[in-house]
Amino acid sequence: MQTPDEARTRVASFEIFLTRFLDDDGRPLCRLPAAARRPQRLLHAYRLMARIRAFENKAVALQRTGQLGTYASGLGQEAVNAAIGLGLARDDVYLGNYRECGVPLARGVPMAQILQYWGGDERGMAWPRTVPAFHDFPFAVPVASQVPQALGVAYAMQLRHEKRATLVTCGDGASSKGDFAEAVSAAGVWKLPVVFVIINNQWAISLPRSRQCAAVTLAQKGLAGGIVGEQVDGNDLIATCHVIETALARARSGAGPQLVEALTYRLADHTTADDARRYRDAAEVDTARKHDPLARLHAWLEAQCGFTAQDETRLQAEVAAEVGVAVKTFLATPAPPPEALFDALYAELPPALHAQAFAAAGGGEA
Amino acid sequence: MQTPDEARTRVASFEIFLTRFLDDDGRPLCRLPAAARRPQRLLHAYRLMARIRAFENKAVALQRTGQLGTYASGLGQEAVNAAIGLGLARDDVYLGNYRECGVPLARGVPMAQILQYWGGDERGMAWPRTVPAFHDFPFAVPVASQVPQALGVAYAMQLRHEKRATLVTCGDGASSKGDFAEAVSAAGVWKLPVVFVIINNQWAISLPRSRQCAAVTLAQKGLAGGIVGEQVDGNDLIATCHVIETALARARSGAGPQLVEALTYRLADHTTADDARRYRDAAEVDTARKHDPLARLHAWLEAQCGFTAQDETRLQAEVAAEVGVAVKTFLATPAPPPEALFDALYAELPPALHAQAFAAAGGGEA
Amino acid sequence: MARRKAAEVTLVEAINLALHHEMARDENVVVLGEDVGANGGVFRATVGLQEKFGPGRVIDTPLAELLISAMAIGMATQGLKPVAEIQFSGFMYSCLDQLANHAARLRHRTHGRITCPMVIRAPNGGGIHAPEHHSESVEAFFAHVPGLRVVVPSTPARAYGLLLAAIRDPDPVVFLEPARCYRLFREAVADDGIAAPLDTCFVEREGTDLTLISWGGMMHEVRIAADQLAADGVDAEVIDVATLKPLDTQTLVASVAKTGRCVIVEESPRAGGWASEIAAELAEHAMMNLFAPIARVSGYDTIMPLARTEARFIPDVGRILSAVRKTLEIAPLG
Amino acid sequence: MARRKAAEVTLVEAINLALHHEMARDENVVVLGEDVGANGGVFRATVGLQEKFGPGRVIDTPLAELLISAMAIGMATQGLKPVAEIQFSGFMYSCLDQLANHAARLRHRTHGRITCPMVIRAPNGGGIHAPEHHSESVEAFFAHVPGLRVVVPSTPARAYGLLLAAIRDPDPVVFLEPARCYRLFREAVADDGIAAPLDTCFVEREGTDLTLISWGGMMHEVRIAADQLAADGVDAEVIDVATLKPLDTQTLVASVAKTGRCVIVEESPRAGGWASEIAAELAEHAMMNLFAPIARVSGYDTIMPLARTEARFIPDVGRILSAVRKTLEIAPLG
Ligand SMILES: Cc1ncc(C[n+]2csc(CCOP(=O)(O)OP(=O)(O)O)c2C)c(N)n1
Ligand SMILES: Cc1ncc(C[n+]2csc(CCOP(=O)(O)OP(=O)(O)O)c2C)c(N)n1
Ligand SMILES: [Mg+2]
Ligand SMILES: [Mg+2]
Repeated sequence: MQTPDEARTRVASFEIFLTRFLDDDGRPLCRLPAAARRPQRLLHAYRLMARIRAFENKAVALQRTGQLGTYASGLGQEAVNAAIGLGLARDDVYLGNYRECGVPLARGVPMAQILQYWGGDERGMAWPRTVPAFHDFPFAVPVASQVPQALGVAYAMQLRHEKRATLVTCGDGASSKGDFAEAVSAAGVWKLPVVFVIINNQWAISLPRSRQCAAVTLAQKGLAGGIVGEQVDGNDLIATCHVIETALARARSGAGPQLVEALTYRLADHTTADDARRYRDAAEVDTARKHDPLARLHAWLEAQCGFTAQDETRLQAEVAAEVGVAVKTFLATPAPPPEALFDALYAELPPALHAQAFAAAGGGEA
Repeated sequence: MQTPDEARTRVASFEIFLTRFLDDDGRPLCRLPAAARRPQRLLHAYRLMARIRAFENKAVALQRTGQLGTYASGLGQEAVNAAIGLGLARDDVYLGNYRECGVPLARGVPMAQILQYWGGDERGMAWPRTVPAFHDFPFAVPVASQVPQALGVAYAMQLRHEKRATLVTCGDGASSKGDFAEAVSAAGVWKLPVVFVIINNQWAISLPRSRQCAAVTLAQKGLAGGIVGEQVDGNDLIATCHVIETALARARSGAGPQLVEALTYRLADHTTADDARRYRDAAEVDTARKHDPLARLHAWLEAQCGFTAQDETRLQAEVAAEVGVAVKTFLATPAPPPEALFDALYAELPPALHAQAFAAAGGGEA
Repeated sequence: MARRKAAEVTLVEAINLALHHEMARDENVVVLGEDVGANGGVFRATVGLQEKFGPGRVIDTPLAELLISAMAIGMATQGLKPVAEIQFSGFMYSCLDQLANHAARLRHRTHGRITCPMVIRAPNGGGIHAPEHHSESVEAFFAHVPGLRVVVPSTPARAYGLLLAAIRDPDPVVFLEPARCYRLFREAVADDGIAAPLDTCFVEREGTDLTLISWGGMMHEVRIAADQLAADGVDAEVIDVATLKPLDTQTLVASVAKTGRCVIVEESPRAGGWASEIAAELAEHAMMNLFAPIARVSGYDTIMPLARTEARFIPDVGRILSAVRKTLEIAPLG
Repeated sequence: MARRKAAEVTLVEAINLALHHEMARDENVVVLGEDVGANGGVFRATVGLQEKFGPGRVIDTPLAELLISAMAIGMATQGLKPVAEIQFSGFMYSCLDQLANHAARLRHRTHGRITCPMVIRAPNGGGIHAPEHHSESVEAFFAHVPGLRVVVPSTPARAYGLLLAAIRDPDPVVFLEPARCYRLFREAVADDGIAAPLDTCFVEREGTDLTLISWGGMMHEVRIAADQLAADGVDAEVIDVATLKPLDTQTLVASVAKTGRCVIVEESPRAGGWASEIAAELAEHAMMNLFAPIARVSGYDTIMPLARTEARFIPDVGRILSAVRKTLEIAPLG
């Protein structure tokens, strides 16, 4: 007869995969997918990443000179932000957090508005009807709270038999919140058209990934909800585009939800109010810089697409000009008037609030 | 060169096992662990299960005759409740929910007090200092809320280098709540001495397990936190004792947390206020009855330990007598006085509440 | 449905009627929550909906209240009109983060780009001998949140009309139903699809001697108290607040200005209950008309007790009458 | 530490001092929260603690506020004295379920068998130009929960003494620190381990003409207003409520009975704010002594705005003075 240990039956088994196409020097590790070999596309992606980086750097500079509020830079995460921005179709809906400014930038939101938001003016989230991001959610600040909201969006798409997808990002830290787990689990139940992307930048303020969660990968959090989870090198633009496009296509086709863990690194302090030297080694950051997503794609473009130093200079100049204009517009925007407090609070301001609104506008004590 | 799909690296793999020792007719499927072969132990366990079942049946009967409030019967779940009650050491701490009355019963709580609680009297949770359950938590009614609390208990044990364990149960439904996921994840980080037991009775009121979560097993929810997860046939007392004892021993020894999914079935309505015929097939319940945990252990005892029909009759009579005495005590207990509202609200009643307490006691409007 | 005119229904049947009506009228209305489908809701408020409108629009969710509220938000942003049910209001705390940090602010944060027309409903209050944690009164938590509406019906007809209004409202509404009144009495309710006005108190009974203010489950005791007072020759004005937030202070002030006395009755714990908000508004805007202190009759600042003692917690007619008597004594009726 | 006498410290330094003191004095005290360890807390309230007391007692938690509150509960039941930090009060809604359904009731539910001596602290309120959701005022949500204490210090010395008292208290305490005052001014605080009394208001300044009542961050503006009033010959009594729950109504009533006028100042949105509770208590117990309506100066019933407009939301000295003036006008000083 079997021993008790032998009598155990295996009832399930799982594997988690990591996708990576380019090595740190931008050399291919495998034959690239067809889409990834189109130079125009890659140049377009590179330009987007350059725009995001220029924006991130400028935002921090503005904060340092007292012209912007606290800012959470996405430095180092440009590839995954760009991949998401490029993967999303106009009709898809995106929900993300404070550090993912790159996505709305990719989705047409004027730079000046993003600055306006971080400058402390709500109108920075009143995005124009004409941009693809128009239906995207405003930045989520309460960590992970956006994740279960994505399910409602995806549910509406499914109910209406639309071929659209919802994509929601959150951080490695966010994946510890119950909000995240409730969403992943329910997405599996209804096979909703939603793609969860954990942007694992290895830190949640001062907590390193290793002390955030004992799981080998965060991708395996999908298993808790019975959905596919996989890792991608989030600093490898080509791989990330491939994985995210595939996941979005699956979702749109009705094949169900997916979880992608994009491995990247937060090169900046948590925010401009933070000093990461208190809790993380300079050496670690130096190492991480070697995996810079822009450098890697740049190397590929040079090697494979004839991208030259002049091309780079021109690109940088264009991007700097765009940022410059945005900063001017931002700085020229006057503060909202006091009565803005009551703007769009309800569809119609309830009579109960008229006196307060009058007082706030300077009309006398409420 | 490899294709993109071949270039994916496997970074993790997992297996989930199910332990089952007895078949539905109580015949061994493997050589049983030594501890499980001690007839005295098994008889003791069987008696405990019989006590629990008698209690469950009487509680429902009392409710049906207007002598008890709404009651959530654990009918069919006696084996896992008994296994937990038996596995816990006196110094361990248990947290569970409304349906797990079997555990406090096993841990010495007087039946009359459990009835008192369900009869609408808080004093039913003021367990005597002398019983092993003294440090156990009161029943949790907000589903899953007890699970993260267990981490604090386990953390205290770890901090003090005690060789104690915390065990917390919750339902299959409860495993969808964020509370559960936050706890499992954090337990892994600190390797806390905590055992999570999901009592998967296949239903959360009207929602079947299949629509609660798309994961093949609930045990795999442990993977999200990087902790061991396994299944056990929760109607197989011997297997469940083995798995739970092993997990508790691991926890006490400092080897870390574990998740156990005990497969069982809710034979009763959700509560006495529920009518399960609205949403589940009679045929399913009939099938489930064939896996009755008491019948199975009874068959084993007859075959292996010389347990006779007279033994059974005597046991049932003893148990009925115990329940009868408890019911009498319960019914004879007067309602709490009105001022009990203010009892033990704070360590000392703040002066701000004196007037209210006076009024409640009939001394005039607060 | 539309043919069924002015049937005598209970409050919970009126809720069900309104849900049926609105789901038939507007295909964007969806219902979600625990056990709302085949089981028809633990209080039977959603009975028959899934049969009629299918599991796509009447959605049994996994056991996760935060998720339910968050999903409703996501749905609402897409033009659906979700009506989420939380099984008991004591399990709504998990929704507060989503409601306060998101539902209540999406319109404002985006200057109207994204809106959140959702309803989240739950049975509220005690008196039904339910298990622990099933008898909480939570209205004040939600009514403190700017951007939300909080509505509490007290009769079948108002439940029907106010729920329709809540679903049609373009902003988020927390709709708390007095569980104790679910089957307490019947009332003729015409299934005519006519919404009741939000943001307004209902003066149920006019009177000149004092104003009795309440909402939800306590209205029942207040009405009995008013009848007894009438028998004693005291002419009480009775107001059902109905929409707690935003609060129709004007109607309340007008009444108190007329009567000069008021007693506010609520079930929830006293400190920070909504009666305090009403008292504060009256103390600011009607004080000069008051002959007597503003009295509140509330639950105590204790844990809502289990079944055997809950009647001691919930204000009864006796406590209301004794507060009224005290109020009348202080400055005798002119 | 014990040698450091009456140093001039900021409010956040006083918090840190109290934590150091109590962790040294009582080995059962543990600190947990996000970034409280090596990083010393995002406001530096826990700086130096992990170095001194080790990572076992100064615990960096994963990012999960519900967990933090629930863990504190579990720890407290085992005789530890957890002091949990929530990074900003706007992220405390996730804790409400655990606090209201468990922490606040464990003692009562078990008739004293299980107790919950924990503190949960968070920076509260605006005025620091923080990002969205980082400037909320949440005291009223917690103060409505029976079984909790809610304490809000307004000076370094009170922060030190009240935090010690909160940690030593055998019941759960929500401790909300006015972020705006963390570094606003310094005050001499002796690190003498002497706790300040809980459950009592502090009459900071005696006066006869009217009573100014406030707590936390707004005390700063209230003190300036009182100074300006004094310069104008108006003698205001100033009360720092400090413990909002349970509320020391007696001290407030006594003051208002003396002055006959009062203005209550708070930062949180007006409807359902704690100023309403205080106004209600005064309207019930001090009305016959009042010469003028009870005035509240509060934040508006709007979403707490972003940095560029937040100063419009938070009551300023001007708004306080104009409410005072109105109060004084109605019935001129005797
Ligand atoms: C619910 C909640 N808790 C705490 C915070 C404060 N906070 C802001 S960002 C952050 C860390 C987030 O880490 P992660 O999810 O990894 O995202 P990252 O910042 O690295 O992009 C914390 C704790 C918050 N915004 N929301
Ligand atoms: C947070 C919360 N939500 C809802 C309820 C109402 N409710 C009580 S039991 C239950 C189902 C629980 O299912 P499961 O976790 O599988 O445990 P079981 O009842 O099957 O033992 C629900 C929804 C509750 N008590 N708590
Ligand atoms: Mg991170
Ligand atoms: Mg179950």
